[in-house]
Amino acid sequence: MAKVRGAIVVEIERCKGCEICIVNCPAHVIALEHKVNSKGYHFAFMENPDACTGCTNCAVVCPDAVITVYRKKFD
Amino acid sequence: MAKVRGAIVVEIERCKGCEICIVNCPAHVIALEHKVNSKGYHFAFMENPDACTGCTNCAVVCPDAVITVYRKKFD
Amino acid sequence: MPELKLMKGNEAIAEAAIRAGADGYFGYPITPQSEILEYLMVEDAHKRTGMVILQAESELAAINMVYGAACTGKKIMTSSSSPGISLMQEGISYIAGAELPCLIVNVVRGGPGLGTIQPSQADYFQSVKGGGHGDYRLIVLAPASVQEMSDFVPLGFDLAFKYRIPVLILSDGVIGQMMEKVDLFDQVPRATEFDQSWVLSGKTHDRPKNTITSLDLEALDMEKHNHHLQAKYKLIEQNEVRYEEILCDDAEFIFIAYGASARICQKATQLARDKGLKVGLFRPITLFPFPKKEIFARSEKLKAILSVEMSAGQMIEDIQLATKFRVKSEHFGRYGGVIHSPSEVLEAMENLIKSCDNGNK
Amino acid sequence: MPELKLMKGNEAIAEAAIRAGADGYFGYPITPQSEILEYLMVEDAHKRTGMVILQAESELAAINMVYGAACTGKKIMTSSSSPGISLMQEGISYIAGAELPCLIVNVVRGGPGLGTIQPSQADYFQSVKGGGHGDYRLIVLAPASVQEMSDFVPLGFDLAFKYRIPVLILSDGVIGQMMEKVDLFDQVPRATEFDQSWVLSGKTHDRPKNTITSLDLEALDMEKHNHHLQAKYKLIEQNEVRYEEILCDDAEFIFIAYGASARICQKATQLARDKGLKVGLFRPITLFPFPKKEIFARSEKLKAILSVEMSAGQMIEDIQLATKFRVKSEHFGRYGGVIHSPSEVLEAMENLIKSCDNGNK
Amino acid sequence: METNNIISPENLVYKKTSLLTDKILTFCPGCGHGTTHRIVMEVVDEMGIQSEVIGVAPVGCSVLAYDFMNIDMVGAAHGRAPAVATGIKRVYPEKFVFTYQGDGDLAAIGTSETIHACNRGENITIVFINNGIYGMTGGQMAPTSLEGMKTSTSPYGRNVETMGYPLKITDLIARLEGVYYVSRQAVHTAAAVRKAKKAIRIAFENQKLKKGVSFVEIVSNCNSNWKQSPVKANQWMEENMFPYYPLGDIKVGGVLV
Amino acid sequence: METNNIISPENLVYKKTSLLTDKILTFCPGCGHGTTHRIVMEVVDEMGIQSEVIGVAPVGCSVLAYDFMNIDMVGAAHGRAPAVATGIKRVYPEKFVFTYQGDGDLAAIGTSETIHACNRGENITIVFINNGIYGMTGGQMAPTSLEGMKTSTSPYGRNVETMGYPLKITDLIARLEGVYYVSRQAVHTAAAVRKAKKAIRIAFENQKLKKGVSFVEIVSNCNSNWKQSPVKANQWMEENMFPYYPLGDIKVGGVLV
Amino acid sequence: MTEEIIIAGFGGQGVLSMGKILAYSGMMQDMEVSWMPSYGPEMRGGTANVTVILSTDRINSPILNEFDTAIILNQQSLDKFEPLIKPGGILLYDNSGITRFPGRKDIKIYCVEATEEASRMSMVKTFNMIVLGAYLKIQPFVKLENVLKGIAKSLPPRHHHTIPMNNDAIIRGMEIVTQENK
Amino acid sequence: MTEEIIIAGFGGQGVLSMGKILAYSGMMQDMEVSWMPSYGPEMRGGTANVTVILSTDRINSPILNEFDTAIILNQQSLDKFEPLIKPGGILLYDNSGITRFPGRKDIKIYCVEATEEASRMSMVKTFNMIVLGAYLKIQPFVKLENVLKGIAKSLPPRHHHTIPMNNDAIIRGMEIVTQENK
Ligand SMILES: Cc1ncc(C[n+]2csc(CCOP(=O)(O)OP(=O)(O)O)c2C)c(N)n1
Ligand SMILES: Cc1ncc(C[n+]2csc(CCOP(=O)(O)OP(=O)(O)O)c2C)c(N)n1
Ligand code: SF4
Ligand code: SF4
Ligand code: SF4
Ligand code: SF4
Ligand code: SF4
Ligand code: SF4
Ligand SMILES: [Mg+2]
Ligand SMILES: [Mg+2]
Repeated sequence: MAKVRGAIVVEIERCKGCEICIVNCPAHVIALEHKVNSKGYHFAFMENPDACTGCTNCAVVCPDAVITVYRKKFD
Repeated sequence: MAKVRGAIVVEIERCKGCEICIVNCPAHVIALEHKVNSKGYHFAFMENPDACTGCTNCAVVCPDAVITVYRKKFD
Repeated sequence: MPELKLMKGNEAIAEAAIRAGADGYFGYPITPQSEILEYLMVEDAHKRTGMVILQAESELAAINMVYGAACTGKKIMTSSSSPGISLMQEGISYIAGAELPCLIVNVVRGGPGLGTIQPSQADYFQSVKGGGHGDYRLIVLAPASVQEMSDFVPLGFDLAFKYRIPVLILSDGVIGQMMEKVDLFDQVPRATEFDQSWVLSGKTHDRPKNTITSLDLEALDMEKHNHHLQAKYKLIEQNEVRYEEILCDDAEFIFIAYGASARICQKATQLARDKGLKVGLFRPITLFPFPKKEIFARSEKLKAILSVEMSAGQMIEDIQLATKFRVKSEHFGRYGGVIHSPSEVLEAMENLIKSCDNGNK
Repeated sequence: MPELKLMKGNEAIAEAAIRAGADGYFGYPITPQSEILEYLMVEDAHKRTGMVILQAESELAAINMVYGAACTGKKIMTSSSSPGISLMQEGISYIAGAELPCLIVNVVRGGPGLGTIQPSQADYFQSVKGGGHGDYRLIVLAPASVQEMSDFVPLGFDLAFKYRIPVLILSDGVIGQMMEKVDLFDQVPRATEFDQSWVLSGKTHDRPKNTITSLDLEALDMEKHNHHLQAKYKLIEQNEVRYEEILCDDAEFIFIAYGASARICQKATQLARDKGLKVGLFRPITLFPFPKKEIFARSEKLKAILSVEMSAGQMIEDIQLATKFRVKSEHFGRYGGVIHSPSEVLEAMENLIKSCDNGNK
Repeated sequence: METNNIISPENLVYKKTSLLTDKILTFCPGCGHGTTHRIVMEVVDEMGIQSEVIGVAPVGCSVLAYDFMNIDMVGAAHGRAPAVATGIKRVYPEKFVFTYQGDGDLAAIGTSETIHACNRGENITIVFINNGIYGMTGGQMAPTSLEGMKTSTSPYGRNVETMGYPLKITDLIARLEGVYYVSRQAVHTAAAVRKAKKAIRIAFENQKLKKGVSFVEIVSNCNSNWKQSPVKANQWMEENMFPYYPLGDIKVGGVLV
Repeated sequence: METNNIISPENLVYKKTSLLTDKILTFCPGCGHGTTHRIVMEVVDEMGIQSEVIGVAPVGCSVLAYDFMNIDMVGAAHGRAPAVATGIKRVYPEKFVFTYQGDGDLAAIGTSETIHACNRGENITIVFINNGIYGMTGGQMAPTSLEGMKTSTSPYGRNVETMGYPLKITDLIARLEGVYYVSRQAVHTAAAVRKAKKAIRIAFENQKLKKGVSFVEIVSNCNSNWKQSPVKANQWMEENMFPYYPLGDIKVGGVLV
Repeated sequence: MTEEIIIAGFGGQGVLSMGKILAYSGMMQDMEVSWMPSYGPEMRGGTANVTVILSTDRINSPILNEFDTAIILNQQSLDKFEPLIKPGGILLYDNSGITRFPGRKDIKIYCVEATEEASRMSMVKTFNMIVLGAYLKIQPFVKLENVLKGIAKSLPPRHHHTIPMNNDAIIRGMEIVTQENK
Repeated sequence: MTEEIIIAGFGGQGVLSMGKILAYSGMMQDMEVSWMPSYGPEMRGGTANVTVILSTDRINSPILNEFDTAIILNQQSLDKFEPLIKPGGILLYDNSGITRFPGRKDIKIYCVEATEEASRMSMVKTFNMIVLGAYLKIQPFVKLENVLKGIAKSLPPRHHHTIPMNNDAIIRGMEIVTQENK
């Protein structure tokens, strides 16, 4: 069976740390960084990258259009 | 059986000759005068006074509050 | 081939709008100018030229429809009378701030409040000083004949587009309701293609998006925008002053009057001349820009000025600012819907002349 | 027992309204004055005094609620900022025409249009010349401190009822948003019984019905009403002029400024005096009636006047009408939401002084 | 003659209420405004509340209502009567407050004030004269003008594609929670007048009970601008207006019927 | 690492549409305005109509929409967007015109313009963000604020007796004949966003078909003024807003569902 | 030549359209013309008047306070406008409903029993044309043919069939007008 | 005595309330005070500043263009306000996020590592009180007891339990402030 793996890229400087992506990720991939960006926001990152399926939920729901999603099939 | 007879008084100077009372009189009592009042309106009068039952329809429907109605029972 | 017609001022405005190739009219009925909308509907302007006519649900809606339609760079107009124009003040301030061209017609009636539907000129301050908030100006044209009701429509559009500014035709119940002969200009085709760079027409690949707004959250940017507006108003004051003089050359006393009052003063001038009085008439055609310099230049040669308006005295302030009080100036006018007669106006002038003869100038 | 509080100007107005025994407030949120409505709600003014507070659906609704409530002879007010006040122009003209007392607060922001939310004084013309249609005036009070934001509420109501006229408190974003100490006056009981003969309270057998309207279909009657209004405005011009002078006695140059600009000019005056310049400050407190005579009386002794407003120059016209150009007068001001600093203002004055020293007065 | 015999104070069965002044109404012959003015005043008279009523006149043909109604009254700006009534009622909650408005006034320029006063459930009565036209200004199209109706601003008939649909504002209002009673009536026949008066009575009684908005629409003629005789106009109204604006109660006791 | 392996152009499945500019949105963290801006632009992008779209921004937190949406746009006065859109659409009937409005803008000050543009059946799209509050001005009560809701002008909770009822403006609008499509959606979950986007797509497609008004309400949070974290705010919204403003289609193809 | 006319009567008597026809007729003869109505809300029963000026020169004020000719159709208007006729001017009035008759000695006074004549001819609608005919008889500034052209101009095409009727009424008016003070 | 202060930083850093507390404190000591904020739409992430004046005399302009003291909490504000400090005046700044440091020689420059200290104390919310403490150390115009009264005045009663915490933060700020150019 083909396995699907995903990955996201967060545009750190635009992220406002709202956590909406976090609660919307079915695979619990995302968390907020302890560091802050130049605007003072903790920003999202893949805490658990291996779980990402590239479902795009996080990106679709992100209010600041911060997330780019990639997906690849591995046979 | 007691007979009910009515009569109306039209305030001539206020009447605008709209004929609304005429079409609302069930007894066909009212008509417009050939003469006009000082405003130039033909005004309503009892053309057929004996038919009046004093039902007040004409007064109730008169847009200019022109008609006073009297009614009397005759035994 | 000139077409001569007998028309009401209101009808002339409407017909001129069609002929000037106006693209849209949005308005709400109010006496004494409802004929403008009615004429456009009866004439089926849309069929004649494609001009869009819409009866709005209110003046507030109408002026904001104008704001929207004017964003596309098309020729858009509205009309109303005093209370309706008051309701448009926010919108007018927006249009001025966003620098949109459009034509607004006010056929003034007596105020304040619901007032009366009879003619008046008491919306002068509102028109020339800005009845809405902020530092802005409109170009204000004051027609004094049905002919000018027609002519000032294309003129108004020209000025509106030249300066990207709302132009107000400040008329009154006399000029709006009276019929005179009008020499109608030929139909100008609607310019349905617009290449102005600033208009909203859909962002194409070859240009950046266009934005129309009167907002700037940054005060310094807003100030810059205001400087730009003020510079534009200066330019307009330099270039666009219009006025008419009647028998002013040798006059020692002049009426200054616009619109219907100017017509009445013209008769009074004639009556005065018949009596041998050296009276003339100066008629501002643009109220903003006000012919300040022109009046100032004449003031030294005059013994007195009588400002005649159907108001409690509004233009008189601009006259005094123009003359710098170098010559006596007074106001005469009936108001609240009453129209002064030629003989009343003449009498007021004769009294002024007497007071000058008796005392110092 | 005076109660000293640190408050925003907006809060002071609201608290003063409660204490002045106001009966009703109707308003719609807009920066920079939303604190007025918010304060009244948080304070639960209704519980404290029975004062009615209602957030209207718009400024248009608010001013017409004021119109209705004011018909009952009670103390009614509203507040807004520039665009909202523009929307009220029709209603204000009605209230003025119907001669109803009420209090309107404008905490001015930068315009035109949506502009900016920063402080401005560019609604001067609208306030004093009548932004609405017709010949009418408001009494216009210009507070220059949080204390005056409080004090002018009862004063405004007094004047409004004395003359049956709408009173406008013309403030700005500086005075509305800044905090200062306020000495709060004691609670005045609401006068829930009204015996004014003109109010709507229900027609009883012992008096004819009362009618409140601004309409008269007969132009001659409307003119009579207008004469009555003009006579009232004259009376107000005679009796109600208010102003403050600072270091004017020996001054050769004065600032004329109101509201926030007056505060800034006060600092500039002090800086000028520190430099040995004979500068003073004349602060009109009533903008209508404008202290014309007072300024005229001083103008002969002065070398020049600098009018300072956060606008492109509006009050300067009233100053020139007052001085009759007997003394040089100029305008300085930042605008569109920018606040001039004391040193900018001082510099403008120094330039003016220089230009006078170089040339003729 | 018997007639003279009958015309005598003790036989009086109907006369004009004293709550109408003696001024001659300025309406055109046969206009329903006059009838409606009268029945509103009859209700006030019969309830004995003259001294507690404050009325709000609109801008429209009924702009002079205060000249005819013998009560304390104010003339509102065009469309703003519900806001004006709100202002009065809020500071004078014990008084009876009503507005009297035309369809241009209430359903065009005053839409927002109408909807919001109704939504707030202001404890007032609204009498709404729907004659499908702007009477006072000479017969322009109103929001309520019927499809195809000829008016001075729809001289070739109202084209719903470009001019919008006849607006059933009353039905919208009935759906607002603040509204307790809504009824649509007419005054062109004696029976209709009696019903309409009952509706107006209910509307005022509700106010005493602090029920919120009571709203009575009167479908009426504007014979002058419809360019018909009064009697013909009423017929036209029955045939054309009533099918689109059917008479009857729409909301009673806070419940849609 | 596999991740770097995946992040490569050929594997791209989602990225910000180029119809959003690169300016950082000025909304608070977690605000639904941003999401809605994006999906509107995605629809325009996917339909390939950028060069035919003219947008109307309101006064409210979305006042700067024109800074973020990479299309021709105008900022309307508070509440007047439907009139502005009418003006544009009437003179440019072939363009796609939409308004984007908050609840204060659309349902308070702009009620009249909203109702009448809808009643006229203007062939436009209205996107309506209902966050139950005036976001931009600091959290005052809106017509849509829930009963008991605390705002800066209802600090002790909205009292429907004095402040009126939460206004379901969308349901009123759905009853107007000029209105063809009405849907209420949300953007707080990925599933909701996908649905909302579909609704917006339909709303724009209808315009191509000249169907009249298409109206999409987005029930959204204003976490800042609700004084909750974004995630909490969305929960509160589900629990409190949705029961009163239930999601789903309200009118489809001109027929109420 | 300048003729300054006031026409005044009840609303609905055709005052404004009589003025309009006069103005049109003048225009047909290349005169300068102006027509200035009193206007009011559409309520019946009020008075209406219109000022018409016909002139070979440019017209200045459309608003006048004295007139060469007054055409008067009811009592109120008679009371108001009789004093405003220039000495030597003309007053033409319909005597129906008039109780206080004109009395000035320094003007020429004409009467036309147009109301009666119209009902005699059973052509109530042409009442104003009878009056117009009377005026044309007294002051023949405009030619009848131009008046008929003026009528055609001021009537919508669907009413053009009434032109002959109007023509008759005008002629009748010319016939029945009488001068009262010679 | 007159002290003219600007406090500037990001929105949300407590700039306005710090100013408010200072103003209240001054009032407690019978000083004249004024507090003038920059105000903006409720959008996060912008800058905020407030001008506070404490004086024994009547205050004229609440708007100033130079200051005795500037309390600066981010880079943008530092860039903007450093030049506006009067010669001999005071600059107090928090160094977190600062990359271009102050360089004037004619003023006294103090630094307080408040951001760091606040997160060290795990009391992010009292960040601004640490800064305030630093200021009070340098310019002891108002007494600590009055500041605490000021805090009580400016906090709603339900937050009064935080007063001790604020007190601690102020004291900490007094301890950690250092002068950079002596
Ligand atoms: C702000 C404003 N706009 C327009 C008008 C003009 N106006 C007066 S009444 C009216 C319409 C009246 O129609 P309606 O409300 O239906 O009343 P009706 O006369 O038919 O009874 C209009 C448009 C006005 N007085 N004020
Ligand atoms: C005429 C006018 N009145 C008031 C305002 C102030 N104002 C700006 S936005 C707004 C309300 C915004 O609320 P909403 O429409 O719900 O948008 P949100 O910010 O919640 O998205 C108000 C009252 C204004 N700009 N103009
Ligand atoms: S939803 Fe977007 S802005 Fe919010 S935390 Fe996630 S990536 Fe950042
Ligand atoms: S793409 Fe799906 S699985 Fe991957 S982080 Fe986003 S929501 Fe989670
Ligand atoms: S209804 Fe009244 S006004 Fe009409 S004709 Fe009869 S009495 Fe006269
Ligand atoms: S009272 Fe009845 S019967 Fe008598 S006239 Fe009137 S309607 Fe006819
Ligand atoms: S115009 Fe119409 S509504 Fe007005 S009074 Fe005449 S008939 Fe009635
Ligand atoms: S204030 Fe509310 S609506 Fe506005 S951006 Fe912030 S969260 Fe969004
Ligand atoms: Mg109507
Ligand atoms: Mg909102």
